[in-house]
Amino acid sequence: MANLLKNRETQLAAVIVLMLVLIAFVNPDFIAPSNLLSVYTESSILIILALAQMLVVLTRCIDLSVAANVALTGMVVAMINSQYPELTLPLVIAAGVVLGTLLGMINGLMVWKLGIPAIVVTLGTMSIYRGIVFLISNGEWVNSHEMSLAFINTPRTEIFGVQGFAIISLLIIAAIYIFTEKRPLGREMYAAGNSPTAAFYTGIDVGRTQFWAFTISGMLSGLCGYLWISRYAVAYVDVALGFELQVVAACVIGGVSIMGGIGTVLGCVLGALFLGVINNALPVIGISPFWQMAISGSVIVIAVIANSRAERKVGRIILRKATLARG
Amino acid sequence: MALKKLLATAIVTATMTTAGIANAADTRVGLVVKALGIGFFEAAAEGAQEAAKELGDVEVIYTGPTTTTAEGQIEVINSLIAQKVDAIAVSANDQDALVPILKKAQQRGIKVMSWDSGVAPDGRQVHLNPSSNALIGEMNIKLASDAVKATGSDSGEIAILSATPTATNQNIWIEEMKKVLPNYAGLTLVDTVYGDDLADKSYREAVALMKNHPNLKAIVAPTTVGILAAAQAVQDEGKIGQVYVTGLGLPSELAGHVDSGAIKSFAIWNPIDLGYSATMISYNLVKGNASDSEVGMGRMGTAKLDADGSAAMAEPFIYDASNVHKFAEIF
Amino acid sequence: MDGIMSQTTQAKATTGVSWTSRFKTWEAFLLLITAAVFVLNTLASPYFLDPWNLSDATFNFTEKAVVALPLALLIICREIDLSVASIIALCSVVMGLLAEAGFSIPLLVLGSLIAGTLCGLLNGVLVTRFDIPSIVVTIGTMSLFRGITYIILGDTALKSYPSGFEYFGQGYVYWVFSFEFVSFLVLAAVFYFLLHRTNFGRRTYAIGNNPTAAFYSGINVARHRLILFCLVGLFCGLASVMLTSRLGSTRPTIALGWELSIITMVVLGGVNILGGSGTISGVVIAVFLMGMVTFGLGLLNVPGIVMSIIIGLMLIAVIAMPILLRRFKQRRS
Amino acid sequence: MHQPTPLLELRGISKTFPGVKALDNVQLSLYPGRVTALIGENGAGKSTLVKTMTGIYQADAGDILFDGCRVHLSSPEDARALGVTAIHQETVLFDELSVTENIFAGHYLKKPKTGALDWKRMHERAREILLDIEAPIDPKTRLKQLSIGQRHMVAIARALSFDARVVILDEPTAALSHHEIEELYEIVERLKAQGCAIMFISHKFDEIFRIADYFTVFRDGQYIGQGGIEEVSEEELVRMMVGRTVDQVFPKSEVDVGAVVLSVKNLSHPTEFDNISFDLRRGEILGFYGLVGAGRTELMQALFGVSKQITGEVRLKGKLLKVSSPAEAISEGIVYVPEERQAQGTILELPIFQNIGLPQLSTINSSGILSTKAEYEVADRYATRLRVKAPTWHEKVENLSGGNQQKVVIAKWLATKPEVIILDEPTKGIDIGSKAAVHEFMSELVQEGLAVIMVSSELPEVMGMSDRIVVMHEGLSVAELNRADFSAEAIVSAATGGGH
Repeated sequence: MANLLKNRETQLAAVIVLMLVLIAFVNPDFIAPSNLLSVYTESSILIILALAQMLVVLTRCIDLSVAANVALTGMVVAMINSQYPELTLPLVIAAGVVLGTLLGMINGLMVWKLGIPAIVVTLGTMSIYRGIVFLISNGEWVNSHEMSLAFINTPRTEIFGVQGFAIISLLIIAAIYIFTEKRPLGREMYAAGNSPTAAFYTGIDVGRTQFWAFTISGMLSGLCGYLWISRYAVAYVDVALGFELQVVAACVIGGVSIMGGIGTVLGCVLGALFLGVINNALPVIGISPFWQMAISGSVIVIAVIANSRAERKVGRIILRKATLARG
Repeated sequence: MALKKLLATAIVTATMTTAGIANAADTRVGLVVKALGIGFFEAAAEGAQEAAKELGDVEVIYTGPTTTTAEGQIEVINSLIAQKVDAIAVSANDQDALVPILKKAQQRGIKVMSWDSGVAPDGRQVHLNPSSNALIGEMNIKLASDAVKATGSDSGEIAILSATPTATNQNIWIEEMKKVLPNYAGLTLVDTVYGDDLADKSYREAVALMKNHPNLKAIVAPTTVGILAAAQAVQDEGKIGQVYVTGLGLPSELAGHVDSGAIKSFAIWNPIDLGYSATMISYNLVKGNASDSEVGMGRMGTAKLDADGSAAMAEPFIYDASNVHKFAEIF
Repeated sequence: MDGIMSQTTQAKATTGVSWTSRFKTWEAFLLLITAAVFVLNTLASPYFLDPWNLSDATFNFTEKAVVALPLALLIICREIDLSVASIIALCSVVMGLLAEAGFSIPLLVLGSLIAGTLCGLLNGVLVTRFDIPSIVVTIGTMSLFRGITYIILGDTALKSYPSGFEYFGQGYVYWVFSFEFVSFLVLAAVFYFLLHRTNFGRRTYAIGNNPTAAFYSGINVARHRLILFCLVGLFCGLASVMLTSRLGSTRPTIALGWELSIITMVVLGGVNILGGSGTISGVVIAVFLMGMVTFGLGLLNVPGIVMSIIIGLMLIAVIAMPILLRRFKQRRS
Repeated sequence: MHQPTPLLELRGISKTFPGVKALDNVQLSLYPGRVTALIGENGAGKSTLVKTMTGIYQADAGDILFDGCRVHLSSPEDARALGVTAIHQETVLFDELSVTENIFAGHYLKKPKTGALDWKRMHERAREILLDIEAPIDPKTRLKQLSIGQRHMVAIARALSFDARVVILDEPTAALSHHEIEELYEIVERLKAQGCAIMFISHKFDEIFRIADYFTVFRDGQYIGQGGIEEVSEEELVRMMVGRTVDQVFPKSEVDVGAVVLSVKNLSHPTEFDNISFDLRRGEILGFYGLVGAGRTELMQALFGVSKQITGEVRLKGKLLKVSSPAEAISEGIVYVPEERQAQGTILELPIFQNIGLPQLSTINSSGILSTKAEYEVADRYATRLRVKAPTWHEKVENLSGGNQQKVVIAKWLATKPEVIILDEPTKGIDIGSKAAVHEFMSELVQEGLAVIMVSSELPEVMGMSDRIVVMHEGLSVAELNRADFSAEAIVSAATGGGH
């Protein structure tokens, strides 16, 4: 029990619950189950991208190009849909996912094969991918009436009152959980990030795990490209502008260590939900929109301080006395 | 040296895409917009080309920054000054920050005007409002009133969803709206929120408006991104028929939402006309065909300048289910 | 020789050897590209080779370049600051408020410099006291600082700057040489001296290459990094003076998104993002290179977003080139 | 003696690193069911050979034969596929992962149909293996919660989790207690019985004579000889190892021991060491002996101001010291040559003269402006005195051999004119020539009146060079012996917890 209380995920969940209680004082409707569900639905894309980012960060890299990837794949699927409305939706989505995967692979290859630091690679591809959105669209928008109804409405379909967006994110959470807990590649990402040297000694190719982390990140970004466009029913160059920082922030708040090797699916999801609740609650409880940015900034700072205290390296315990005292 | 090759290719491509430069026209007008890739401005550029064709000896350089920042516009204006264009017509991201650079342009003998979103009088000779600000303000409130009526009641709550808190024209219009609001007894303005012209933020703000004000009848969004996102939000929240979205938007972007019923009616001036007029005014400024009180706008007639050098182009036009599809083809 | 190369050293080995031997190659390489761009620009546009136009063009990058100088030192020291643009904004607000209260120009400048330094100090304290990676800290403070400007300004602007204040961003020292540009050149010289000719610079390299060994050699690593964070903040304050003076007004969106172009300048200048190597001359050349590419393309009215593709490609290509060349050489030998 | 056919055979293996020929045409044979001891000084190339055999390094030349067939080991996986497994000198494990995962990383057990990881089976198997080696560790614990000895047992468990045919033990007992060492011997016997070929690397001759069947000797990266362990004496082995007789190795000079310089009373740390007291006199070399992880390094780092949370009292020449950073320790006259030379001692990317100048930049360049000339002169004086071998002092430290790197570290500290110099494993991993030079230099230093503390895991070194020895075990000072009372048995028994 004491262990559970010390657990970072429990603490974060407690903070979120506390926050909801406080919000409920101002606006009781906010914690109505239907509204909480819609807050979750609204956070779906952030959750998926945060999980993708977590895999990359686990391997000691960072992917700043996710938002640009979302914009590019989103524009491409929107353009395909508006030009060929008769094309079946699964095919359109598949095109987005494949393109996103390829974009992720480009990042991954440069990190793996050329050994360029991930931050430099993705800083570059971030500009390039977003620039390509402009080139292919010629700066023009794809508007809702140019998209097919199936394209816009499929993720909105409700199953037992839950929207497709939420269901997809739940499936992705489950998939990433299985991947990180049950799949060798998932475990190797933890190992590679925790100690690249030890990983090498155990026969794990660190660069390869990084490549796959970027690939999965790209794949999920591609999926989110479609989700984003159908959610807001418009595609343009500045889609998801600056979203990469929110995604990284969600990971950081969720306890994913930027130094690699540490982070859980649950923590990451909670981190994204935390930001999701703040984003959705501030306008509702009537805090001036001008305060939003400062509040989320402070939250990030506080979260990293809290995490760093929790993570603080415990010295190698040599003394038996100390061992006993701790046990 | 792949890089050099790359650069060379890039520059060659760039030269080809802007091949117009080579045909040295007599008068060159730099049409600077808030940011590239916004439908409204693309349409305005079309109008500018129309004017150039009509005049014959005019070349229009359509340009703008990547994002709606003043610094980006300054950079763009800098390169226009370097190219020694004859006139600059700008829709400003910031009415004050552009003043120094535009002053410099004027010192170098370039005629400067602003259109759509204005620059402080120090920085330009003429400002062309798409319509008079008062008219736009009133139009928006009238639309809101219509929307409230469409829900079947005479009175009700309305809210404003704006773009960035710093957008010049938005703020002026909101002020004008507040001025005429007392004339509409049934309307109560309950909130003003900002979506920063980002689809996701505007969407969230619109959802929050509906949650916070269960009796809300209309959302007025005098910005093309905002109105789009709000309409989507109304639809997603299942509030069609209870809450109507209105404001300023482009027929091509909003046709779908008019069909869905989230938008009853909205207004916009014709951006093609606006671009056309701005180009005509610039041309007349260069040629010295302007007085302190008026300047010609070709087929759009003559603009009457007030003491500040501001003029209004025309009245905004209202679009609804009856005409939106016809105009959606155009802009 | 010991074990395999760690991730860091592996990447370090690929981006360069050391700053001394690099001087012969990296700077020369950059200079060559810069010269090529210069020639191409001259050929491509008749307006390029004009002293006033070139002088005007410097305004587009000088303020960023002023921040790039101390940031280069910080990155060499294995830290990073993503909050620089937000600090510039916050400093601008401080100046705007002081101006509103009727303070004189020297006090405005002083206010901005102090505000910047304090922001840097906050970053530095968070990084060194709590031992948190600076990239995470500054992602947070980036929102925090910018958020404060929104809280203070909301939808209003500050523009009651006293007359004479415009000199910092618009004035000329001599002929076409603006105050901004001359200041940058002087500061570049100062930073060259600081990094390459003083104890401080030597310690910066030592920490960047091996913080543990530097600490064991009696260098106060935490304090050194703290000073560098403050220095970056101070120069953000200075850049803010120039930018605010050039714009003549302050809004919360001022300098939005600058952090990435500033970091791009530094990395393009051959500073290893993982720390340990880099030179001021490289950064200065990269500043000119970027300035010239964007100005040249601007003269051809290439949209900014297309330029950003080119800058992005350049960034990756310039980093990848030495690695590919070395591979190629190894394969042949 | 009849020899079976070797299971693993290395022929003519060479491996060169920039500037160093680590292995030069060496050979080695390992036989099934037999233990072969690989003997050589630090720097003889043993670790490089281990890495070559486990696919971490690829040899520049030579053949590896497994069961008589030529094999190419291009990655650790290749080696593992053949059943070649090693327990490395330094445990390379994952702090944040569970014990089970440390054992199975890279060769996870999977469910046959889905290919999903079978944690249940892995935990069970891990528990079995750990029980087998009598290491009472819960397989679900995170590694960072374990002690050094326990980590070592995990590393051994990892090696045993493979279907091992060749097991390499690289100094496996350095961090183990008495009991654990006995346990290890049993494991080795069991592996022998299973027909594994075992390579055993150790410095301890009693161990070698106890469990090895054959021996192979390397010196300076070259093959010197091999044979059956019964056919050789300890003296012969030592001669093969060092190329000369033993008593020449330690140039311990007689120095008059002076007044107390450093006095430590009841120094304690919450987790690393407890209640340590000792005095250090002018002209004295005080040795600290103990197993890896006994708390010696932590104690020295505390004296140097690296560790915080220290209680107790440290006096330098009677003056109470409160150092909270290396900078303060250096200015008081205490300097520390760390064990991790490359990670802590030098900045490899910087030239020699800059490394030497680093701790006293502000003294050399009092104006804050670099004077390369002044710096170079200081470096020249001390590097010359320590006979650092390099073309110029502009050479980067990374291009030097281990021994010369160590000399640079010592030169760096001498230039600060210290009162007390602490040397932590000063001859670890350096060649025999440099080793002797460092020892000679230590003697010179004490003659000049310095006080020296030397931490060492090498019994001959600590016995050869020290005036007194403090033995540490699990963070406690368990014995203090004067030179007259030195005996290997007493020291080792105290260090492995035998005295309790």
